[in-house]
Amino acid sequence: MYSNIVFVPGRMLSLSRSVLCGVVRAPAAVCQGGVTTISRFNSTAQSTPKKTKFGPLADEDRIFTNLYGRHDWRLKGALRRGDWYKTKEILLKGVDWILNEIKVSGLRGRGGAGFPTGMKWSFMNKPSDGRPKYLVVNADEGEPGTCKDREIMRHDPHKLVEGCLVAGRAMGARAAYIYIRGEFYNESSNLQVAIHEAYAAGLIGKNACGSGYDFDVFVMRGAGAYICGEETALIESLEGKQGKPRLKPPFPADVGVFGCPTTVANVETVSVAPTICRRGGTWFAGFGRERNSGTKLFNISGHVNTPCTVEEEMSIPLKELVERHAGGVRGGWDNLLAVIPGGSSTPLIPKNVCEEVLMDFDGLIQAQTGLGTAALIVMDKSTDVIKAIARLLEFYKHESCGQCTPCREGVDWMNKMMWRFVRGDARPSEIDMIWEISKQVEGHTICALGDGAAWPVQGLIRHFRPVMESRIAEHKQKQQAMA
Amino acid sequence: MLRLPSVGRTLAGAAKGGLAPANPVRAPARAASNMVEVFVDGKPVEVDPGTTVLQACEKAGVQIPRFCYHERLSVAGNCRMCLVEIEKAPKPVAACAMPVMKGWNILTNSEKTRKAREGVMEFLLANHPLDCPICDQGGECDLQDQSMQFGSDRSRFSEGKRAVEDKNIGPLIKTIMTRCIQCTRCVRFASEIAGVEDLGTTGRGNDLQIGTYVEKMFMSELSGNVIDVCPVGALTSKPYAFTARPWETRKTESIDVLDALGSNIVVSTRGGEVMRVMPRLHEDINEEWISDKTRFAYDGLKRQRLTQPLVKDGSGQLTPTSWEEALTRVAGALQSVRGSEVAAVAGGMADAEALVSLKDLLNRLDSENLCTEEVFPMAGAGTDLRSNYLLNTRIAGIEESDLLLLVGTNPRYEAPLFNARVRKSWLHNELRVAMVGHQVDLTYTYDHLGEETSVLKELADGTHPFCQVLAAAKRPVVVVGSSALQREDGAAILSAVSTIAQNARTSSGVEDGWKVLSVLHRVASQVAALDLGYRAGVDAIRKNPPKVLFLLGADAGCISRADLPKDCFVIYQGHHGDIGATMADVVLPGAAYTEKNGTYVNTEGRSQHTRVAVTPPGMARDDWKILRAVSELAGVTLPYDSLDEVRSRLAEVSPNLVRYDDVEGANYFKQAVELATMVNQDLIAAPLVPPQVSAKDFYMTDSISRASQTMAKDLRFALIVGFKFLLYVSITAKCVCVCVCVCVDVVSESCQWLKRS
Amino acid sequence: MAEYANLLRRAWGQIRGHGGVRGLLLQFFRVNDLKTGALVGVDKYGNKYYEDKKNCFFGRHRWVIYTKEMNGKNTTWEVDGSMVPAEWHRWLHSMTDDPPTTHPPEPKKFFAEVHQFNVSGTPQQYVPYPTTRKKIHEWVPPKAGAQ
Amino acid sequence: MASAAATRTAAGAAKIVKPIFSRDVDEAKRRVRELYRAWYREIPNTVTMYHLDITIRQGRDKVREMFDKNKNVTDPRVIDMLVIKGKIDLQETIHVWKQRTHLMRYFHETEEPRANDFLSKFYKGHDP
Repeated sequence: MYSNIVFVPGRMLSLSRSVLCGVVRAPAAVCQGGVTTISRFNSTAQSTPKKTKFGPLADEDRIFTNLYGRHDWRLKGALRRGDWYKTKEILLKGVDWILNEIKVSGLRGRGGAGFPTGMKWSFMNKPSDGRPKYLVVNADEGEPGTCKDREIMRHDPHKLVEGCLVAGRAMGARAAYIYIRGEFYNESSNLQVAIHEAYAAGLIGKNACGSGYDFDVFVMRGAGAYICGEETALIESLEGKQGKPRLKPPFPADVGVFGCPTTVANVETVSVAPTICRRGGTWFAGFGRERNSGTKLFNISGHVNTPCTVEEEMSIPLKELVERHAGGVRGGWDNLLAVIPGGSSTPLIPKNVCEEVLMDFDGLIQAQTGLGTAALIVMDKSTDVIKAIARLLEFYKHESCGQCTPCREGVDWMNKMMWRFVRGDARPSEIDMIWEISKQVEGHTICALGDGAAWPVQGLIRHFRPVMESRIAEHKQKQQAMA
Repeated sequence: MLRLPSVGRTLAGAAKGGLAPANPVRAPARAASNMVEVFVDGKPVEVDPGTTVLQACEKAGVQIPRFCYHERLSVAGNCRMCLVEIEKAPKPVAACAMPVMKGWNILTNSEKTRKAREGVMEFLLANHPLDCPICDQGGECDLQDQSMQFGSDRSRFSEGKRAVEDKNIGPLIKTIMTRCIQCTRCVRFASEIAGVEDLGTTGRGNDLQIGTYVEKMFMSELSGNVIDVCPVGALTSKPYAFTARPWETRKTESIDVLDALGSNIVVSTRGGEVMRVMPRLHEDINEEWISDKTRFAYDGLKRQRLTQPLVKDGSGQLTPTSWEEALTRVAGALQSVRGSEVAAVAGGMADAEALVSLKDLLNRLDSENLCTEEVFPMAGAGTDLRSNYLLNTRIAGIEESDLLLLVGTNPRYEAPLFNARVRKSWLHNELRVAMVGHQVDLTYTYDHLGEETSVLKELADGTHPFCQVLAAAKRPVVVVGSSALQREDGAAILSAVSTIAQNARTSSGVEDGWKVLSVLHRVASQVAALDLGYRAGVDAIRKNPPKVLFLLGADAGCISRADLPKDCFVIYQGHHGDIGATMADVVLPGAAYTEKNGTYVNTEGRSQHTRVAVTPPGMARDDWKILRAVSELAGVTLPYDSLDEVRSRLAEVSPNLVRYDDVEGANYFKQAVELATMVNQDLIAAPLVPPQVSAKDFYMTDSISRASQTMAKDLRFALIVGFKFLLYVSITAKCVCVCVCVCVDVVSESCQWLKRS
Repeated sequence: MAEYANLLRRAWGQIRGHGGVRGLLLQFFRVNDLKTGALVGVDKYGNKYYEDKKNCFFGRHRWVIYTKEMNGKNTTWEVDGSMVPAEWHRWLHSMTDDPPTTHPPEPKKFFAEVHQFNVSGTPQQYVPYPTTRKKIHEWVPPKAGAQ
Repeated sequence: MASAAATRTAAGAAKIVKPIFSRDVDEAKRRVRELYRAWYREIPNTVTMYHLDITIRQGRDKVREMFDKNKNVTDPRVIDMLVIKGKIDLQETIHVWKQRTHLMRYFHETEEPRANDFLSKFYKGHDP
């Protein structure tokens, strides 16, 4: 998922959001900072008693019960697992009730930016001006290291379809478009089958679930561009244009797909909504730390003994997560070098930080990284960490859309420099220079891809500067010996 | 900047309000005007809601650097040069796209803003070649200027630079794509203003390129404007390449005469030579665009010129001679004739000064045989009522209308900027366009009502289904092309069209000031000639052949030697050796539009004047001066010696001619319609086909563009590329077919494989 | 008295040297000068070259009496310095003391076969012309018969 | 002359002007004659000094012509002024501060007069 790159939720996005809500609601609220706005919305979750121990998640609290595909993914199996159970009642309880449950649950967007979902959905509840509203589900999961949405769509597609209905009801959407990554062939096929089943069973379509509400779900396959995971680029791509991010404002909530109000939401966010509604927002809020509540799918890949995707409670310590579910780091915990905690676009953290850090939005921000999509990439001491980051930059260079200057030119420049750092063919002062360049890219671009490309470099320099310097010194010696 | 906006506001209020409590006084005023107050570097500025940061700064007098932003194009926001810091915002915002919010303090010169600009500048320059010394944009390059002002003083980019293959998009525009900074102004211009989706971006990331997808010509009659729009030297003028630098040229503000719109231009000259022609801003005519003919036909001013008087010798050969001899010959010929024995024909590029001198000269010889080459029906009100032959709605008026009916015209090639205006209105104001006449490719969709004249009749009778639409329109406009009126049944067509217009007018109930009927002319001199009392069309001369014929730049070939008696003495006065000069007995070299102070009246009746950019070549002289000299030798001296005196004579004949840049409206529509009903002429069944149907008809229409090699090249290219493009398409189609076949095979294979597994 | 005798002697010498009074007057009106000296040589056009080292100072000790007809042009009265061919020019201008009669010049291919006059001031003269392209190309009227 | 002087004194009752050298016309005339003589004597010298291709007679005629040009001047102040200018000119000529062309310019006007009527301006050029 692309939009996970936007990882400083309280600052970057919420500025514009607060501006937006200022327009919508009272102009007086404009001056409030983004952080204040968020705490205001999450204050409902404060009543829960303070927890100190997080995880492991009990089996009965799991939302995605067919994550590993051991059961039937079709409608029959889904019904057996409790999907589509009393969906009609949920729908009939009305928009406000659903929104309130979501707000109470403290669910934050699972795509990476971590924007409070209840608030985002409530933006859509403006009086209609005649245009239909749309829900767009971002299933263009392209972030390296991330493989959570595909598990949902492959093994539990009905969760997503039902989620679309509930979320669509909450925002009064006419239809949902699921933009699925082109490479996900089986996933889109399963999803399409599930949608057909749901239509056939009368769960969606005209008079969905007998609630008197019309709702359609469409699947649209992308053509394989990472940038199409950015919400506005996704909308452009959905409209059949080149997948290049739009300028914001206007935000999709005003002018989105086909010029209509649109909300773009991640697959996981949408999929958990029905369960939250069924089991109650307070149940969901009972997991994890305050303001980081809920359960989350974690992907653990890299140098671990058993790489896996697992649903866990938020705020579980990183070490416990790796040890318990991934069978520990290859060669033991002491062999750990660094972890990229939230998909490729978050800065890496070295071992000493990994010891303590909690896997949630705020904990990782404190560690100068981000939760992102919660896709851990574990690297042991055999890794050439500079080369790893250089490879990531190669990826970003390849995937940059080329629309705006800092990303188009800056990422290419950083990539060229990084490969020189891999060889050590550089001057030590160039480490400061690439840091500066990454700062020139960060925050100056239309979308967040520039930020996502800048952060891994910054993380590398922050934690592994001595490695880079010694590589340069080595190379210099070698050159001198040759000469 | 420690002063907070709120403090600033109270301070400002206190300063303004004096003793009275400041806020209560000011608040209602602001609420009433519905303005938003923002601060630019602490300075308060009131702007309309929805104004962008950049516009607000401009209002406060602060210029924000920009590359991709252009006032007349949509906002792209991709160059990021206009990033500014907003106080208390975490990230700098793109000023061109961000609407202001109340109370924002925009910091245009803060540390953060400057850092952001410098960073973007460094990135732009990283892959920009260092060929400013050989770049044609040098000296007028936005990148050059802004890097001097906002960039760093040194480079730290030590990697290899990107290079991009140049594209061949025709003989007018030279592309050096390595210099491109991907601002997409040209792409937006092509798709929004020019209305051709030829340009676009391919590739992504650092390999993003601007191009035409497949190699083809950028086929637009406004294509030259991308040269002005391009902020760097990626798109430059091919004919102008490597000829001059902007700082060594002298710029003269002038008027274009190659079509009837009178686009405002700047003529760049160096050493008595026109180096290039560029547009000049005029909101009511050409905005800031000009057509390709205006821009590139200037090389026609340097070829085929008449530089010395020519006189036919005993063998019938035109030989160079002195002014004295030539003028004596002409004067002798004029002295021997009286009344209808002498006639004159004025061409399409004659200025009003020459026209009035010629008329005065012939009037003194008791002759009223003065004609223009362009035909206009004289039956009915004819040219007696000015409203009959003007584009009464005006060019800018199209933006206010909601329905446009085109009759027998192809505005795309007859008046490209009028067409651009129609497209603008069609795009933004939901103008509906309908057309009677040959179906041509315009840059917007229109309802084609048919090309038969019977459609006009039905429309006038109210029996055509489109009449309901016409009746429902609030501000209808009917534009008839001057070429439609040149037919033999021109009067009938004009009568039908004015009836349609009058009906539409009454049904719409629009206010009195709104003009419905409009005529779109094709040549620059026509309106001035008709204002001065010239007769439209040369029929009178054909019927009553004169002994002496004076051609004032008449090159359209309306009259030929075959129409005249053998001993007819033909005098040609003009600037190009073309059709007129070849049939003349005496050729008097005149000045072209860049070489004289001439008054021209455009199709909407707006009088404008050209200025001298270069002196006439060789022995050529101002046209009115030649006529004045002839008159003296012929013994009927005209009473003016200087330009001012000629212009005061112009004012005597028709005062609107010297009220420059002012449109003298005409308003006798009702009377015109009444007179038109008396026309008893029948419509001919032949379809209405404008003479310029496709692009190949656009480039060579008058003596200047016929002499231009650039225009000839363009024409040839248009024909060749059309063919090449077809070839291309067929090859591509073949490739696609093959690919599809292969893919289908692969897919079916894999499906079978899947089934088996 | 001796002075007058000397004068007379010189006068007689001049008259004799120029072939009588008529020749003397002709010489005087043609070249405004009267000098007698040793005839060094005659070139193929008939120009006669004289030398007098005894009575004339250096610089005026060599002179030419031009021929009366050269290259088809009557040069009786219209004489010109450029009538002297190259080989005699050297001797006449004291670049060398060896006249071409005793030391004929080595044949060079760039020597003109027939010596040409200076054409300055005549229609054949060299006129510098610009090599830049013309700014204005004038119209050339079509030939009368072509139509 | 006397009557002219008288009218001038009558008119000059209100306005008395300071003379340059001469108090009346006769005195001025005397100065003119002196100057003319000086020029007359100088001409042969001038012709030789400057190798002028004119005869002495022609030179003297020119001097006379130049003097005659101003013969209708009656104001002694103006006459004095012209005499001063003539003296300056003479001195420049005597000391060979001039060159041949400066003297020969008296005999031939090098600039053609500017055209005045429309037709000759027209023949002349573009912007008369």
